[in-house]
Amino acid sequence: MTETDKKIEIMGNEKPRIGIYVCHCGVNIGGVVSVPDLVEYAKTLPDVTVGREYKFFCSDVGQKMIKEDIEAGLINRVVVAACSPRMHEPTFRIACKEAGLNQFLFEMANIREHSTWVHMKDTEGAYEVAKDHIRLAIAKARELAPLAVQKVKVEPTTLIIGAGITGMNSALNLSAAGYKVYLVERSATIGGHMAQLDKTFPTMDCSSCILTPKMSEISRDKNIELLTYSEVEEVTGYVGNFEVTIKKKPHYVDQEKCNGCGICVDSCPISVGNEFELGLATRKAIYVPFPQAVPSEYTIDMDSCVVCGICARESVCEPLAINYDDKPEYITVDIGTIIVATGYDEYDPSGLKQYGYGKYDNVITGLQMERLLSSFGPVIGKPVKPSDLKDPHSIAFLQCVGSRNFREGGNKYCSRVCCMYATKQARQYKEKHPEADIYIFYMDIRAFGKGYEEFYESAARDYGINYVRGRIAEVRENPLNHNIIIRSEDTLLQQPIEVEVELFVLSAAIEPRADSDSITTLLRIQKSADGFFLEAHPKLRPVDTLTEGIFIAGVSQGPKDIPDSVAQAKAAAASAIALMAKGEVEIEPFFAVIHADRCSGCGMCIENCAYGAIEYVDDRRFGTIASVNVALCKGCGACSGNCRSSAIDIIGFSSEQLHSMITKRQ
Amino acid sequence: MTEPIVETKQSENKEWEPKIIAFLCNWCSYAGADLAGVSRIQYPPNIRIVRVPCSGRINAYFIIKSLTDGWDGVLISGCHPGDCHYISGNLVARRRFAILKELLEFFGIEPGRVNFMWASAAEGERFAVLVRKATEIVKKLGPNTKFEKKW
Amino acid sequence: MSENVEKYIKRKVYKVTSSRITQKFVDAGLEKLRACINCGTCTGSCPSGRRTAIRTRSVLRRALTGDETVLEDIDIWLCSTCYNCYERCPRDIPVTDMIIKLRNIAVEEGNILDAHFGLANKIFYVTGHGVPANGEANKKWQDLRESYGLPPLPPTVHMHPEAVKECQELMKSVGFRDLLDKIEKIKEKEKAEAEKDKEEEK
Amino acid sequence: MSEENKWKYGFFLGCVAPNRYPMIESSIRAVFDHLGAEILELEGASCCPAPGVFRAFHIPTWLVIAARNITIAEELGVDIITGCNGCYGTLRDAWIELEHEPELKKMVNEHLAKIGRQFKGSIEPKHIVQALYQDMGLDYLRGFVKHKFKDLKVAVHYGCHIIKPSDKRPWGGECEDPTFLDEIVEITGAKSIDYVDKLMCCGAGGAVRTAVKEVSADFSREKLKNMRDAGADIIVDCCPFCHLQLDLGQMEANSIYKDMIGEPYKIPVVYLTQLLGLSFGIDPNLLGLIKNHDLKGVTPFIPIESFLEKVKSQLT
Repeated sequence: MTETDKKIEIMGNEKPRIGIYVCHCGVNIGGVVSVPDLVEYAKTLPDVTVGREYKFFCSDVGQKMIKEDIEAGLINRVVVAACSPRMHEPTFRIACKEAGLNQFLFEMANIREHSTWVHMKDTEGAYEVAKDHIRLAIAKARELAPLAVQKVKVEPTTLIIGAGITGMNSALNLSAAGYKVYLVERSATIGGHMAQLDKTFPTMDCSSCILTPKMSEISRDKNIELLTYSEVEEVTGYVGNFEVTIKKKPHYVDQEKCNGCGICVDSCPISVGNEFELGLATRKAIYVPFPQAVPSEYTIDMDSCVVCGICARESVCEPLAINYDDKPEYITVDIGTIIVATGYDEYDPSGLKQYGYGKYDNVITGLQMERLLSSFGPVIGKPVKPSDLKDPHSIAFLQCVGSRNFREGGNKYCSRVCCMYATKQARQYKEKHPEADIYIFYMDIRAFGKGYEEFYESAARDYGINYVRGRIAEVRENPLNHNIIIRSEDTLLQQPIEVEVELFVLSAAIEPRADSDSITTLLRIQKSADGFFLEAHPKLRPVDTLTEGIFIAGVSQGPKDIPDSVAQAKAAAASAIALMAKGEVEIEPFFAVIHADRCSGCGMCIENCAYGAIEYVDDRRFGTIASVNVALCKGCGACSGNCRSSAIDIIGFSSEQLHSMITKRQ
Repeated sequence: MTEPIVETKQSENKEWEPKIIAFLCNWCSYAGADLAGVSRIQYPPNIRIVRVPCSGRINAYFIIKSLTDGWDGVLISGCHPGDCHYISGNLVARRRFAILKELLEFFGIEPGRVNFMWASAAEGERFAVLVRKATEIVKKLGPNTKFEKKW
Repeated sequence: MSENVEKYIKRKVYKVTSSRITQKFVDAGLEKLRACINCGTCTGSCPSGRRTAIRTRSVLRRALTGDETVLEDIDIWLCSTCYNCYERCPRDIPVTDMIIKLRNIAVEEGNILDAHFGLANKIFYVTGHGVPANGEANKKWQDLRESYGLPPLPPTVHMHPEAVKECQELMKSVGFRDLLDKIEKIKEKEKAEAEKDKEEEK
Repeated sequence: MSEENKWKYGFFLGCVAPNRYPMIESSIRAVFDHLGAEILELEGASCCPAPGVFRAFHIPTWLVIAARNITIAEELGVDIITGCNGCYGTLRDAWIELEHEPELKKMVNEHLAKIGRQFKGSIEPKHIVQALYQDMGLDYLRGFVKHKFKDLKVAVHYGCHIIKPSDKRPWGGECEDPTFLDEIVEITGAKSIDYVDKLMCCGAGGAVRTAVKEVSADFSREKLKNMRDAGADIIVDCCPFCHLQLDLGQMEANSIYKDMIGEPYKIPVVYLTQLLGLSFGIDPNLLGLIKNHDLKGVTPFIPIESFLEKVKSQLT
């Protein structure tokens, strides 16, 4: 028996002496219910030997009060009635541990989130709830048992899903710290949306100039295993020890043989809409997404390919690299940490029929405008009206299309980048066409970033861009010239106005990926109400998820601009490194245990276990019974819930503990 | 050791308020209840929350025991189907409660005293709505006296 | 006072007078109005505002800030209830319903046009139709009906005097009769005052 | 008829159709009869009451009287059809509000109890267009088309309350670009032309016409201009009040806005079932298309003879 085990055994046999600490949490709790009364009440409960109140128990001083009681031998169980355990359980566990008490002899009563905050106007009700939550926590505390922490190794390898500017930055940081990275990207190139942008606000540096060097850096990096045209198929395991299966989709082109001559593209008879150009140009069924793509690999899009066989001819493909029978390939890798950086989709404004997108030629989205402005875009950086391919003499931008819209089909949130990108696009066009009339219809201009307000001010002052405060009501097309006639209110004039422009740009919202559910299901992470991935804490754990070892970064967590995305990318990399640098991580020893004497060997638990953690063993005394493989068990309790003979228990949420909470009521 | 009898009956001139025990899974519904708190969404003070790892942890015994021990209602809430942190614990729970429902009715427990629901970590508002609904139902059913000892 | 003082000094400072209307909105369950971000989608969508002085957003803004003069404003009667604003409001505010509610509040205070009052009091209350065809004055419409093979009067309240009674019973029960009587008194008083002013002027 | 009793409706007449434009009433009766739908009378029904007028005066009165009208159909156990957008707006909005708000329903039934009625919500108020398009369907209607119009350019006028508020209408939330009325019109061979601000209001509703006729006339003036610019032969609508505004209002616009208009407007205004009926081969007399010229000062004010002349050759 080790020293720790001995200690644990002693602690477990002691009669409970419970200390109850009721936190005021400033006025969050104390302002709604009487904390002294709660303490007095708690002290009447059996085995409670100490009861105290304090403004903030999470503070150093507060923790010290608890530690002193432990060290003085007054208590051997700690119950803190305060906020959610999801907030401060780790804090107090560490405090217990530092004072020499087993950290699992601690319990929390959530009287803030679950009482004073949700019953603010019903102080009596809040008090009753708080009382009961304290009583329940004390009941559970009485049944707590000391446990030995489990330590597991952490594989020094990170999986990054998505290779846009966020995923790329995380990858480079991790690699620089010496960790192996699997960078998985589902499209045929890395770079993400940033590769589609022309210039970036507010510095006006060319997007490609700052992005493409990073892209080639990624492709050269020995620590980064770049898997483009690949998707994560399956993730099992837990923090430090994930097992990840990645599907490499077939290119139908043997990359080993291909010499990148491009003759196949010229010879391909099939033209389809080019996704990278957002339908403003076409591509062939065999293609490279765009000239600077990394890796520069040819791919056949089998949804459009008619397998005519032309590209496979030796006269076209001299090295005979075309392989129509190419099959997907699956690889399985051991992963310690995961970073999700899957980015966003642009909102499709065709549902807002009053704006004519999809109906009138000269109505486009912000991202399409970006391609028109791009020097390597379909019109080489000289935006034209789609109706006649001539320079527009007037352009109107409409902000908040699909953002700040509380109607069905709209997004309630602000997309955070549109004010600036519209201003940027307007300035770019004005630079080339100083005579053009540019209008930006807005509700509020949100120029919150570094240098943004200055950028906006200059757009109005130096460039003469007309900012009109009003949300456009409707537009119609002038049938003679395909101009767009806009109806709006100038809310500052309090007048309805009509403006005719030649090009109408909808600053479309940023939306969660349409298929982001596949990620939440794959990784068991959550989404917030806006559909973006949910962070563990909005302020203090912005890149963590509720699942340990999995981090989120960039726009997949919520709309943000490039600087913020990169900041999160680096934060997520740092968080992953923090886990991996230690080489091991402590996990809660909350597993299923089987009481061999009660097990009837029915096998129900084996069927219910999603992890295959239970198997039959032959017991010398009890015959064929179930047995738990602790390495695989996650402690969910699905087995225990179905056990007819109550032979399975879950450490940490034991039947005794739950039972004590239920029955302490008359 | 004798437990003190906790006073839960309200004074006579006040409307009777049911007490409902709520088993919330740690990953979705408990977080959803936290979000309701953080968002200051108000709901009636009738539930007492017990955190469990997964709705799959809750077996028939806990539910029946809660009722025989005088809770007026039981509420179990887990992740939405497909969102379970433990892959399928919530589905195991769903199957289990579908069967249990009939058993409870056989026992004479009114349907509605035991509520099974989903609420995700992002659904603070939904959580509050469901609690309001469950409270209303149990309030209508009146105090749970089926298991009171009459001798 | 010099002419220029009259002409140029506009000392009017806008005063938020009361929250009476706002409270009535809230009482009617229309507190969504508080979420208005003044984007102007309603005004821009309004076909009436393109030819009249109604500015939907301003009307609601005035109601929200408690400017009771909005109740006397003819503008609120120039909305044709086309529901464009209702459909497009990004804050999901039922704008048209708000205007209707505002009109209700105005009517309660006696702010109703004579033509509207007459329509309610002399036609709808009496006949049960908003556009009736009964009586000698409407003979040509009865003839027109007959010319298409229809009976001279439709099988509505026009053919059922007891149905007219039912409607009147309901209007009494729901307080419409009292409202009409109240307005009639207000209107009479206003008329008397106007005549008095005229006399005095003479 | 084999289709008899397939559809049974209570016909809510309203005010303007029976009392000013009886040709609308008779054409609806003729067409629905021709299509095999049974029409029951809602005896003793009153004004719906008009949504822009009486609802704007006193919402509870509007709700209670509307509920009374619905109870008449409930007693017969049939869905309501109405040919009027205003009546449709009132009956449908009231029906939905009462269905969704138990407190309102309780209030309304307390009043109705005094005249021995009760609102149950057991039947649905429908527009005749809804009955034609959703209950019967275009394919069914096509089967009745006998004459196809050639070179007939129709400016379709939806009106407002048949599509809005869209959350209380049966068109799947569509209110910016509906097509159902155009589709019905086009089964007759007529061409529904696109014109500027097609969905714009006629200007009559919301008590505006009663308040300031000149404002309503200016709405109509704008609509008529857009229709004429697009080359419309006739206007087809599905609401008697819009019909009145586009017919009588056309005369008013011609006189009030003479200077702006130039050549006076004289676009015939045809109600949907009049057009359908003609195409189905129903006697124009039954459709109220043949005017008795002995009657003076009656509707329609804009002669429709040019329309009849145009299609005459196609009706044989």
